[in-house]
This record gives sequence, C-alpha cells and structure tokens, in this order.
Amino acid sequence: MAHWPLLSILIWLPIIGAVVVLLLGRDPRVARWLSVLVALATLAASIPLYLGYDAVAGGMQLTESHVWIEALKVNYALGVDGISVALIVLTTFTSVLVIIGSWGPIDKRVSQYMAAMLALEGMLIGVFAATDALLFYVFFEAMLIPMFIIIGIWGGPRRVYATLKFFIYTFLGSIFMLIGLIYLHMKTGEFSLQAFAQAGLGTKEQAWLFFAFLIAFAIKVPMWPVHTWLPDAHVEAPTGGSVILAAIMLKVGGYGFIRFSLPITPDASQEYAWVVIAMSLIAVVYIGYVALVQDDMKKLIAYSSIAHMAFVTLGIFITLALVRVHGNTDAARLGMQGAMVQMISHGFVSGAMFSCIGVLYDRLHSRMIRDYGGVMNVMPWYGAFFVLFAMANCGLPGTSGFVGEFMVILAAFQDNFWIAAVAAFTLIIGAAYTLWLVKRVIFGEVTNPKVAKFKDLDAREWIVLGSFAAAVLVVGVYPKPLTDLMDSSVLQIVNALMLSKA
Amino acid sequence: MTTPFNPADLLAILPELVLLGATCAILLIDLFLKPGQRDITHWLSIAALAMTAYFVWRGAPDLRQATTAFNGMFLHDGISVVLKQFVLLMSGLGLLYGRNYMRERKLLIGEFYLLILFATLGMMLLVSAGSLISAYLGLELLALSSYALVALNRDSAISAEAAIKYFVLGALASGLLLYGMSMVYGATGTLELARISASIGQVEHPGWLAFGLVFIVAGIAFKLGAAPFHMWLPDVYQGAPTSVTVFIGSAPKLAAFGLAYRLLEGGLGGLSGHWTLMLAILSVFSLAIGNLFAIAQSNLKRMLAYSTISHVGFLLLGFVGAMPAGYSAAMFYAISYSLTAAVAFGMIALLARTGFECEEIEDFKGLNQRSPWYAGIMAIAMFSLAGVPPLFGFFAKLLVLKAAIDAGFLWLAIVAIVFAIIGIYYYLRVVKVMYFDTAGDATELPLPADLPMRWVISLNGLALIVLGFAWGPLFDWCNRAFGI
Amino acid sequence: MMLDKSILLTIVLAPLFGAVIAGLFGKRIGRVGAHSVTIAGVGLSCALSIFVLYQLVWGGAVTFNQNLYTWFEIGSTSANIGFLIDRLTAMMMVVVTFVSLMVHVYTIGYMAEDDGYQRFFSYIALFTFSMLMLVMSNNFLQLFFGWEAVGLVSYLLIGFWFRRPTAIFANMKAFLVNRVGDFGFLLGIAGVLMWFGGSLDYSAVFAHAQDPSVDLAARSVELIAGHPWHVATIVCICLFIGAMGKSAQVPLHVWLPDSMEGPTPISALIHAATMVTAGIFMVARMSPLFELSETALTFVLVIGATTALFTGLIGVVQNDIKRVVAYSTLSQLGYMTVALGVSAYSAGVFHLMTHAFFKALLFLGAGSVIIAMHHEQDMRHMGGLRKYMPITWITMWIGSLALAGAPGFAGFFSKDAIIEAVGESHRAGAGYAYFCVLAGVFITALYSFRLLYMTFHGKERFVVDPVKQHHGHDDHEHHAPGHLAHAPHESPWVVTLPLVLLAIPSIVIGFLTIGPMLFGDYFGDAIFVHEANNVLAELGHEFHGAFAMVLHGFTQAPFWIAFAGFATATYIWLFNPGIADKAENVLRPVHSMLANKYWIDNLYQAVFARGGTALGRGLWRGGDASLIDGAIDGSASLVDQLSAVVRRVQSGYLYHYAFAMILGLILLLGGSWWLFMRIAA
Amino acid sequence: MITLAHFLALGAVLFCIAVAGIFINRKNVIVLLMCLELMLLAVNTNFVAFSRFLGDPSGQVFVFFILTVAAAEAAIGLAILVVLFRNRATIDVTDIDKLKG
Repeated sequence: MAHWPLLSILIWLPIIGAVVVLLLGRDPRVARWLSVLVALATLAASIPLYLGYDAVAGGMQLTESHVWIEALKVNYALGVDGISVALIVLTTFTSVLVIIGSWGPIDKRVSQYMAAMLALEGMLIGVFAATDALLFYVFFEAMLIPMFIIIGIWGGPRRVYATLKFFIYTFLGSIFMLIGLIYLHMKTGEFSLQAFAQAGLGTKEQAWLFFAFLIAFAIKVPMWPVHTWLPDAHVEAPTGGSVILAAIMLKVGGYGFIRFSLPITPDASQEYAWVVIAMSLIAVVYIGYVALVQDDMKKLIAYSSIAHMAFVTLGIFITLALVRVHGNTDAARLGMQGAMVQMISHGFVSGAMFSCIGVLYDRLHSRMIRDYGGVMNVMPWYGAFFVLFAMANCGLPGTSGFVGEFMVILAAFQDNFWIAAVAAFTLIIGAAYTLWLVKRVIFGEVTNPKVAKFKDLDAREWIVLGSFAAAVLVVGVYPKPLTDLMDSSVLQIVNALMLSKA
Repeated sequence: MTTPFNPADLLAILPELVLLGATCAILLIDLFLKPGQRDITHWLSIAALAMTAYFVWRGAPDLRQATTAFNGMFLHDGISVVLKQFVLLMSGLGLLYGRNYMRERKLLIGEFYLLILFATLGMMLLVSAGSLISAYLGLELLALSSYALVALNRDSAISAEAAIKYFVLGALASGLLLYGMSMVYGATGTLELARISASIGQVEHPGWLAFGLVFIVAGIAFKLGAAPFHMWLPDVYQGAPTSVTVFIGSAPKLAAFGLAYRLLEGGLGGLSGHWTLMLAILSVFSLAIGNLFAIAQSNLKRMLAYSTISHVGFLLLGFVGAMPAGYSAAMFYAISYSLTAAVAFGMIALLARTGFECEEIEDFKGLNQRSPWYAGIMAIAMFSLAGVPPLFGFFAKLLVLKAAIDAGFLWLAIVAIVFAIIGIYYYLRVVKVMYFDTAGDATELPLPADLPMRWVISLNGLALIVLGFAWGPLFDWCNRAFGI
Repeated sequence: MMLDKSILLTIVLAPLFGAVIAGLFGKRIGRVGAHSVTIAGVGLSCALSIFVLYQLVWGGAVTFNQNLYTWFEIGSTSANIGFLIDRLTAMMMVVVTFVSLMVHVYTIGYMAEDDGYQRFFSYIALFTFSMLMLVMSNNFLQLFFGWEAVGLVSYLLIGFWFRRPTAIFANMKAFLVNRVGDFGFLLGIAGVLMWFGGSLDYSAVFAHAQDPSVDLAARSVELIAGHPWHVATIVCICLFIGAMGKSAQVPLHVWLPDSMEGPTPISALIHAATMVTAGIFMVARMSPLFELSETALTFVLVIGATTALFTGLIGVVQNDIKRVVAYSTLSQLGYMTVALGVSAYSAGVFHLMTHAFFKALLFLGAGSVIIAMHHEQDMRHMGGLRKYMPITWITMWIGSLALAGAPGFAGFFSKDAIIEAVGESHRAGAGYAYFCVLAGVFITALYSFRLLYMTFHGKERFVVDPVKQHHGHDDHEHHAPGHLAHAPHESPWVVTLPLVLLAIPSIVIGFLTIGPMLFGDYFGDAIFVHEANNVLAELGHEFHGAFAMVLHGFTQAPFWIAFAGFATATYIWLFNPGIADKAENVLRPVHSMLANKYWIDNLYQAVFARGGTALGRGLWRGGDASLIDGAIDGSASLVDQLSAVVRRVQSGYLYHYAFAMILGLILLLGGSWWLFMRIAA
Repeated sequence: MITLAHFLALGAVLFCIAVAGIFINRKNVIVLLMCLELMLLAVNTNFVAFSRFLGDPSGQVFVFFILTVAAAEAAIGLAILVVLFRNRATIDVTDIDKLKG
C-alpha cells in the first residue's frame, strides 16, 4: 500500500466523484446511488489508511510531496499522524451516513446536494492530511463554499441570513490566519508546517501569530464568544449539513489548534492559555445554561455542541500548563488525548443527535420541542436510540461521550482543582438540558395528533442511527484502540511543547 | 547619442506592425461588406489578434532578455511580451463576448472591431513604451478609442453621458499626466525613461521632479481607476454597452499596469520613496471606497465597477514595495483580475437579450434552476473575485498581500483584508441571488445561439479553477519577466 | 486457591445477556421467553455468587484482583476493567443477585398486566449487571461506570411508565440529583489519581494511602489561597458527595421519595436493597482513604445522623404506603452512613445487608398490597386487609419487626451495633449522632407499625362496587380512590414466594452472621480501620455471641424506645384512630412542615429549576442575542447604512468628479511635499 | 529679461485656470472642452520653455505630438457631444446626472 498515493486518493476520490455526480446526476436515483458508491469507496480507502498507519512509530506517515509552486516553495505535501488518521476515518465514516441519511429528505436538486457533500468530504480530508500550510489553508477555506451552498439552498426559512453569517464569520476568522501564514513564510521562506514549527520566533511575534490563529480556530470550533454563527447555521441547515458541520467541520478548529497554535507558537500559547481556558470554561457553564432554555431542538443540540467542544479546547490548552508549569507530561498527554477522544466522540454523538432530529423533522417538518412529546409511544426503537444518544451526550460512562470528558477533567484537576470543578459542572448542566429535551420529546403522552401517526424508523434510518450507536458504544466501552492510535503522535506534540522557541 | 534609423528596429515592432496592417486591411474590407456579413470582420479581427499574438510569441525566445528599439523609445522585454499576450487575449475575449450582444442591438458595426483593434494597438504600444512620448501616444490611442467605444450606441442617453464623462475626465487626466511629464522633462532634460531614471540622482531641481511625479501618479491613478481618481469608472462601466464594458473592464487594466510600471519604476524608480507612499494612500482609498460603495449597488455592472476599484487597491499593494517580486505579483493580479472580470461581464452580455439588459443583480434570480451550468460559471467568477480558494483570485490576493508584507506594509495588508471581508458580502449576494432565490419563471433559460461565445466563456470560467491549481507557470512567467 | 475468572465473568455477563435478549428481541420471544431468559441469567449469577462466597469463606480462596482488559493507557496513567473479589464484594454480590432474583420472580406477578413486560425484565436484568460491575470493580473507573450505569437504569425504571407526567419528572429529578453527587464523585476520583499515587486501581491507591513513607494524612493543599486543606479530606468529601447522591443523604435525598413513581419491584430492588446502598458500599470500600481524614468522617457522621432522624420524621405523616417505606429507607440509609461516620464500616455494611432483605420484603409486601388494592397506594383507603391476604400480612409484620429492631430479628443486630458504636465513638459530632439514632429508633417503630395498622388492621376504609369494570394494564386513574372493582385477594404465588423467601433472612440473617461480620475477621483486610477509631473492637469485648446479645438487648435503651414507639403507634392507629387527626390539628405547623418535607423540594425547585432557566434565558437573550449578535448584525447593518450614505458622494456631476480628482491631486501633493521636506531636513 | 521661471509660472497659471474652469464651470460642456485645450496649451508652454532653456529639441517634438493628439481629442469630444445632444437635447453640465450613486 505504501507506494500508493493513498492520501491523494482519499482527497480526490470524493471530489472527482462530486464532479461526476454533478454531470451524470440528472436523475435523482442515479445521483443518490453514485454518491453512496463514491462515499463507500472512500470509506473503503480509509481502511488501509488505518491499517497501514504504524501507530507505534507515530510521526507523519504515508507522506506525499510534490512541488506545487517552485518560487514560493509551496508543496502539495500530505501526511498523517495518529490524530489525522482518527479524524479522517471519522470523516469518511460520517460522510457515508450523511449521504445515506440524505436520500429521503433531499428531493430537489439532488445531484447538486450530493456533489456538495462529496466535495466537502474531500476538502475535509484534505485539511486533515495537509502538511503544507498553504494547502491546509486552501482546503480550510474552500470547504466554506459547499457548506455555504448546502445551507443556502436546502436550508430553512432564515437560511440566507444563517449561511451568510456562517460564511462571513468563518472567512473573517481565517483571513487573519492567512496574514499570519504569509508572515511565517517571510520568516522561513517556505510553507511547510514543519519549517514553521522550527522557526525561531520572538515572544511578541508569537503573540501576534497566536491571536491570528486563535481568531481563525476559535470561530471554527466555535468558542464562546464567537459561537453565535453555529446555532443559526445548524438551525437552518438541512440535516446532512448539520451533521457534517457538527461532526467534522468543528473538529477542524480543534485540529488547527493542535497543528498550528501549539507547535508554532508554544510560548505564546502558554502565556495566553488562560484566555482559551477561560473561554472554554465560560462556554461550559454559559452555553450550558443557554442550551437549557432552547425551544428548538436543533438549536439546543447546537449549543450543546459548543459546550462539548469547549472540552476540546480546554484539553488542548490545559496541556501547556501541565507541561510547562508542572512538568507533568503524563497528565498533559491525558489532557490532549482527552481532547482528541472528545473530538471523535462528539463527531459520533452530535452527528447522531442531529440525525435523530432529522428523523423527526422529516415526519413533522418542525424543530420545535413543543410540537412533539410522547414519541416513545409511537416510535419505540427511535426512542431507544434517542435516549442512548442523549445519554452519550451527557457523558454517561460506557458511551463515547464519557471518555473524553473524563480524561480532560482528570488532566485539568492536575493543573487546578477549580478548573476541573467548573468543567465537571457539565455533568449536571449537560444532563439537565439533554434529559429535559428527552422528557419533553420522547416521554409523556402523545399530545400532537400528527405525532400519533408517526411510523417507526425505516431501514435507511436504522442503518444511520444504528451505525452511530455502534460507534458510540464501541468507543465508550473500549477506547484503547483509539488512544493507542494517537498516543505516540500526542506524545510527540507534548514533547515538542517542552522546548521554548523564543 | 541618437543613432540613425536601424532596420532591425522594425523587427522589434513586428507584432505592432502586423496588427496595424491587419487593422487597416479590415478597415478597408469592412467598407465593402453588407451588414449581414459582419461575421467576416469578426473572424478577421480575431485572426488578426491571433496572428499578432503569434508574432509576439515568436519575437520573445526568452522573457529575461530585454532589447530596445528606436533609440530606446520602444522597449522589448519580458514584461511587454507577457502583457501584450494577455492584452491580445483579453481583446479577443472582448470581441467574442461582445458580438452577440451587439448584433441583437443592431450595433454590430465595423467600428466596434476597428476601435477595439486600435485600442489594442495602443495598449501594445503603451506597455512597451520606452519614452514619455511613446507612452503618451499609446495612452491616447487607447483612450480615444475607448471614448468612442463607450459612445458606440448612439441612441442611448446613458451611453452618451458615460462617454462624455469618460472623455472629459480622461482628457483632464492626460492633461495632468502631461503636465507631470513636462516637469520631469524639465528636471531631467530627457524624455527617454531609461535616461530619466539614470539622471534622477543628479538633477539640480529635485523639487520639480517630486512635483511632476505627483501629476504623473495622478494620471496613472486615473487610468487604473484608483480612488479618488475613480469617479468616472462606475458611470462608464454602467453606461457603456455591456460588450464594451467587457472590453474596457479587462484589457486596459493590464495596460494601465504597464503604464504605471514603465513610468514609475522604469522612469522614476529613483523616487520610489515618494510614490510608494502615494500609492499606499491611493490603495487605502480604493479599498475603502470600492468595497463600501459596491455594497449599496443594485446594478451588477456598477457593483462590479466598484469592485474593480477595490481590486485596484489590491493591485497597488504590489507596488508599495517597489521591488520586482511586488511588480510580478501586481502583474499576476492584473492578469487574474482581467480574466475573472471578463467572465463576470461576459456573463451579463451572455444573458442579456433584446430589450433585456440583465444587468440588475435581481435579473440573476434563480439562475441555478434555469441554467445550472452558467450559474456555476458565474459563481466561480464571484468566488474568484472574492478571493476564496482554491480559485485563481485567491492566489493573486495571496501574492500581493505577501508582497506588501515582505515590503513591511503589514498594516496595509491588514487594511486590505479587513475591506476584503466587507467586500465578500456583495459577491456572495450575487451567488445568493442565483442559487437561493427562486426565479419568477423556472423555465429553461433561452441562451443565445452564439456557440463560440458559450464555449469560450465556459472555458474562461473553468480556467479560473484550473489556474487555481496550476498557477505556477503563469507565476513563473511573471517572475521571469521581472528577472526573478 | 484462586477464584475462577470465567465464573466471575459468567456472574456479570449472564444478566447482561438476559437483558440484551429480552430488550432487543422482546417482541419475538414473548413474555414467557423474556422472563425465562432473564431469570435464568440472574439465577445463574446468584447461584455462582453464593458459590464464590462459599469459596471465599469456607473454600479458603484468596482475594481475587485481576484486570480483564485495559480501557486506555496513556503514559503511566492507565484505566482498566477488572474484578476485585474479596468477602465484602462477595457478600454484596450475593445480596444483589439474591434480591434481584426475588424481584424477578415477583415481577412475573406484579407486572402481569403491563404491556412493557419484556422491557421491564430487560431493565432489571441490566440493572443487575450494572450493580455487579459496580461492586466487583477493582478500580475507580469501573466503579464510576457501574455507578452511572445503575443511575441510568434507575432513570429508565422510575420513568418506566413514561406516559405519567409525575414519573418522567421524577426520573429526571433522580438523575439530576444523582448527577450532583457524581459531580463530586468525579472530582474525588480525579483527586485520587492526582494525590494517591497516580493510579486508579484500588490496590495501588490503598497501598499508597497506607504507606507511612508518604504520610498522606499530613499532606495538604491550598484550594483557596491561605486555606490549606488535607488532600485526604478533600478527596474523601468529594467521594462522599457522590455517596450522598446515590444513597440519598440529606440534602441530596429529595429524589428517593419521588422515585416511588416507578413500579414497586424496582423500588424494592433499586431504591431499597441495592443501588441506594452503593454509596455505603463505596465508602466502606474506601475505608483506607476515609480513615485518613477525621474531618471527612465527621462530615459523614453528621450528614448520616441528620438523614437518619429527619427523613424518618417525614415518614410518619405519609399516607402513600410506598412513600412510608421510602422514607424509612432514607432513615435506614442514614443509620448506615452514621456507622461509616464512626468508622464502624462493617456495622454499616452489616446493616446494609440486613436492611436489603427486610426492606425488599417490605416493599414487595407493599407491592402485593397494591396489587390487591388494584394499584391503590393510599393507606387511608385500606385497612383490615389481613383477612384477605394473610401471607402478605405476616411477612409484612416480620419485615416491620426487623426494621423496628425487635430483638432477634435481623434489623435488631445491625441497628443496635450501630447505635452502640456511635455511643462508643469519641468523634466530633458523635453526641449529636447518638441522639439522632436513638430518636430515630422511636420514629422507626412509630411509622412501621402505623403502616401495619393502617393497612392490615382496623376497619376497611374501601368499598367494593363490582359495577365498575376494571380494565387490565396500568391505567390507574380509572376508578375513584377507595373504590375497588372487586374484593382484594391474596397475590399469586410468584408474588408471595419471594415474600416468604425474603422473610426468612429477615429473621435469621442477623443472628447468624453478626459474629463473624462485626466482631470476627470476616472482612479481613477488605475494610481497614485505624486502631484509634476502631469502636467495633471495643464493642467486641462485650460481645458474647448473638444469643446473649438478644437477651442483653431487652435491657437496653433502644429496645425500650422502640417499644415506646410501638406502643404509641398501637394506641393511636389501632385503638382510637381519632387521635391521629386531633394530633394533626394540634401540631398543625409541625405537620405541615413534615408534610412539605421541610420545603426542601420547593426550595430546590425555585432556586435551581426556575433560577436555572431564568439564568439561561438571561444569558441567551441578553448575552447571545443582544450583545454578541447585536454587535455582529449591528456592524453589518452599520456598513450597509454607511455605504447607502456615502454613495451620494458619487453625485453624477462632472464637476464633482473633477473636483474629487483635484482634491486627490492636492492630497498627493501634500503628502509628497511633507515627505520632500522630511528628506530635505 | 524673461527667465524660465516666468514661462513656468505662465504654464502653471494657465493650467490652474484650465483645471478651475473644469470644476467650477456649471454651464455647458463646450466650455469644458475649451478648458481641456487650455490645459494642453499650458503643458505645451512648459515643454517648449524647457526645451528652449535645456537646448534639447525633443521637448518641442513632443509638443507637435501633443498638438496632433489634441486635435483628434477635440474631434472625438465634439462627436460625443453631438451624440449627447441628440439624446438629451441639452449640453448643460448640470443635466448630465443620470448615472450616479
């Protein structure tokens, strides 16, 4: 497998597939089948990636590098470490489910929708595989276009506002990062992340760069207080869009922190870690309370996504204090691993939650909690899935939702009791908003006569929710394969943090 | 010092001679054609441009080597070659995109072609001008043809208005330019750019130079359409027939870049300390005014005109460093912009029909339902103008930003991107209208039968994607042209 | 010899298997299939648990401590799934599986009419699995897993009748209150990992805790600058907060009474016998840690004492038969906690065991009554049932006697041991605790016998009118209170059998096991007590066998206090019931305070529920909508307006355009002039 | 004795008059055209003066070109003016404001 350009295949297969779907997909059925085949092929291609990656050795593997722009030393350089592998597999896995999930609901301009989804998948994989900053940036930005289209065409009533907000918000963030990259190119003369990481930078420079990256990735994650695009985008986006957005796109932010902020500006990251940590903790509490009072299911889950992603940023930046202040690499690794596991897990859980809401939306075309109630009576299987994912969402042990939060809290405790305490508050508030949602939607008497006519899950929905459930439980019961996959890579990142650059 | 006439010089200007000859021939032939046979003129003109391009290419074995002719009046170097090639390409596109529009409006007359050909000739002369005289002549040849082109539709009030505004302000601008030139001449005692730059160090009246420089910069700023010398641009773009807008919206930007480079770097490079500051000011103005005014527009041509101004602001970022890398970035930007603008304006011309200009943004409603393909092409153009990767426009922005940052103008780069964020809004609005709004009539769009145009505009649109990946060679040309 | 790993695995997995089968294929295998497979599973694990216990006690098997698989391993931090099987665990396993088995059997009868039959069996089997995982764990991670898993099942079972608004409110409340506990528990675990040797395994942590070279008792940290705290105290209190949630200690007790919304069998299994005692078990398990912190133990003691007395008081005024038992459960949990608080861990665990039997018995008995009354739970509509359902009546008496601590019955031994232990203890707060537990004895007797009298004795306070057709399944709101479709009757054997089987241990278990458990070395090194704190050892000196203790018991204060309670109850509720109402009027304020459970629930409702939503709204509308989005959209519209204004500059007049150019020219001139001067200067 | 400075001053003055004429004049476009011519005249004065005092003929050559171009310019200008008048029936500068904003 080594001599195959596996990563390029993974990136371009869906994108070329998208073009094909666009061209041949006049007939919706053709478009659907084609896109599923492409997505499955990509998933299949990601299996050798997982198997082929040597987790023990760690480091960048399966690297490809071709000169792209001679003059600027820009390379089409790809490579993956454990972290990327995990995220890429998450992407390919989720994309298949998203496309299957969109079979029913999407009935207008199917080929365009499917093409956008596939293109998005390719670009996301590209982001996770790029080892050249410019290439990363290209994918990072390019993915806005299909998502813009997806929300805008197939979205809800306020889709235009939502999608413009989404696009401009994220564009605003990333463009400052572009300036940072250009500056780094000026310093190093090339765009490779490795060179950036080795470049010696003064504390002041690092601070500027750190904040440039922070804006970009904080908006992407999104972190409080630049999170307000997410609820709108989620509410208006079609189910598939929401799933991709929550399950994968947000991860790009966290991944960016790990790839850019930590290695390139370690000292500034340490100096300003408190900013990020504070933002994360505020998110856990503030967003938790906001989620509590939502009357729109999607908005509620969107907010809970923000709260959960806060654990990612917390885990990432707690490592700095642990490494630099306490010299406690074990805890640091725990925190970083926690962040990563949380990303993967949140991918499954939020994807599943949004798919669940999609199932209801397809039946009643309402996202309002008050329109439902007593769904359990008519859709027992659906209810079971919903409760399972709800439990995962409030971090019940045995589900993937628990693992990451557990690790992050354990790590945070080693830095500061109070940080851990505030973070652990999610146990309460998270359960509160999730279970209240369950209580109002799933349990109770059927109040809405329309709900009484609901049919339980059909085969297609079974496949989607079932796969998510399986993923959630597997990671929850036996996370070791996942952590092992990323362990050596995380170790390398953590070790790199120990040496200052200034 | 002045050497007698040297026949080899004719070889240097062979392409120009070819174009001139061809144009005159077409002028004659066209006289004997019936209105129905205008296609002959059309294809002849295209052929003339192609032939010229061929000779340009023949005459340039290596972009790095520079020769002069006619005692340095005429420069023949990589810059002029690259610019000429793209000027010719752009003029060709202008002809192709304009034809159908003009025909439907009974405007497909020989003058359309001749004027464009002469303007092209002017631009070619301009970009290889080695002295103030040749620069001025090229400039005027371009300008006068453009004035006439804008006024081509004699029955349109707004065309006439646009033309008169263009004319008066243009003349004013060339007046300023000339006045500046006279000052420079007075200070240095020569009209030849090479000698001017050579003698800048030891002039006894540096004040005259600085004084003249300001006027020259003003003249250049007008041709580029940089604020605050931009006021003509929106009115002209909107008022001119769309097919003319396609032309004057694309190729002349390259020529203007050439003019700026020749005069500022070629002639007054020694004063870069002065003019970089001025250009930085102009750049900020252009970015601010261009983006700010564009948001409020409902007429697509006018909106694109304002966006042009903001793009000029970006282009100027390449100059502020007064370094070859910056110039090459700026040239790259000019090329990328004109290629993209051609698609945008061309699309308006394509969708316009008799009695329907299709120049309001609203007119693009639901284009995606009615013609997904052309909606896609237009969307590509918009995203490229907005500078979203992986499209061509992004890399042009990347290069000029890099040039500015390398030159230590970080603040300018940040100003630029801040306005770019404002700017993205109105491009997205077009995409929104095409994709998210539903058309009044969801019927298939009646497209002109002009197949060549449809093919070329499609290719032009796809080129924006292809060049998004394969912009390396073009970038190499630019670099080599500037000897990097 | 060594315990067989595969046996232990079977013990855990058999119920899980049953649960999965009954849950996923319930429709296909039908009711019989569902209860057969789950009962088979639980029965198997019960039998094996008894075998394991046998091996440990008589078979000379050594403590089993082994990891099954590694959950994750990051650097030196590793989390495993594994078993620690010593006598403490074994005892818990037997109790859990036995009671669970009883409940399974009982359920066949109790849920006979319910259409969620298979689901119910799946749940309780799943619960058995989770509870076993909890008690058999050899590390904190798995403990927490089981901890939350039983919480989940409890959530599902309380809300089993998910159409009932009260039920789905109660289960959410239960989960959330437990989560408050888990919040502390998780922090406690984090603290253990940080301070107690960087491991999550019991053995390593305990070893580190007792390692004199580390001297954790002395180690302290400043959570708030300038206020050093012993790490042991922090960790233990955090852990105990978890226990407070799970074992419903004041002030986290509010969920347990509401949990009675669930079907009676699970009230017996989860909310009396097993799950709620998990906290007690956990603290006993953590005895090596708690022994390090005097402060933490005092905290435990006071909380327990408070719970023991004040929740018992509420029980006196309850009319719902299940709620009475529920409050008695709360109070008994308080007793156990008190025992822990005075370092009499084995006494606590001992009471846990006896309580498991007789409280399960009481609940199942109550359930049996409820069946007979067609899901009528209000005792005011009962009375005189003894002639209809003799078995239930007798077994309930046994249970109540055990609960009240009548000498000889199981409860007597455990409760007396606790009371005496408290008496012996010199720990701060022991005095208060001693008063509470003694007063508690009176209260216990009072409400126990009140329940018996109101239910089984006196005159019938219900009317039987056959006209009303009573439909099957769980629609209870059909008939007016106190009106039965047909006369009550003794429950079927599947219901009464468990009662009998539970009644036996309720009588004898204490007598049989007190010796080894409290004063022998039954627990061996499973429970660790510092010499200084070892009150049981001191009691041990006066202990001369169970029989002597019984005789001695008659001379003791507790007995007479209990007797007083019994007498009072008999007088009020058996001979002249009028008194009750008079007393109620006289003690109006007291009564309403008790009836309203000290208004604690209302307080929580107001502060946390309404306060929380209010805060959320504020943050949402004020923070997100107004501030952040206000800024965003505001700036956007600002740009729009600005451009709408500035575009007027493009007036369309030639001379304005020309003027603009001239201005530009002047600007450039100025700039250049300034620069020129600077260069010249 | 007339020095270069005088000529330059003259040129400058003419130029200023021309520019002022362009944006002060609110009457008709013809005047604008005249102002433009005047501006070119100013430029020519400069060139001739410089060329004379520098003793370098090329300046005067330039002047000839400028004169020629000026003629062409005037022709086109007037032509456009005619078109404008045909459409608007006015050459009043203040009426040419259809395109704005």
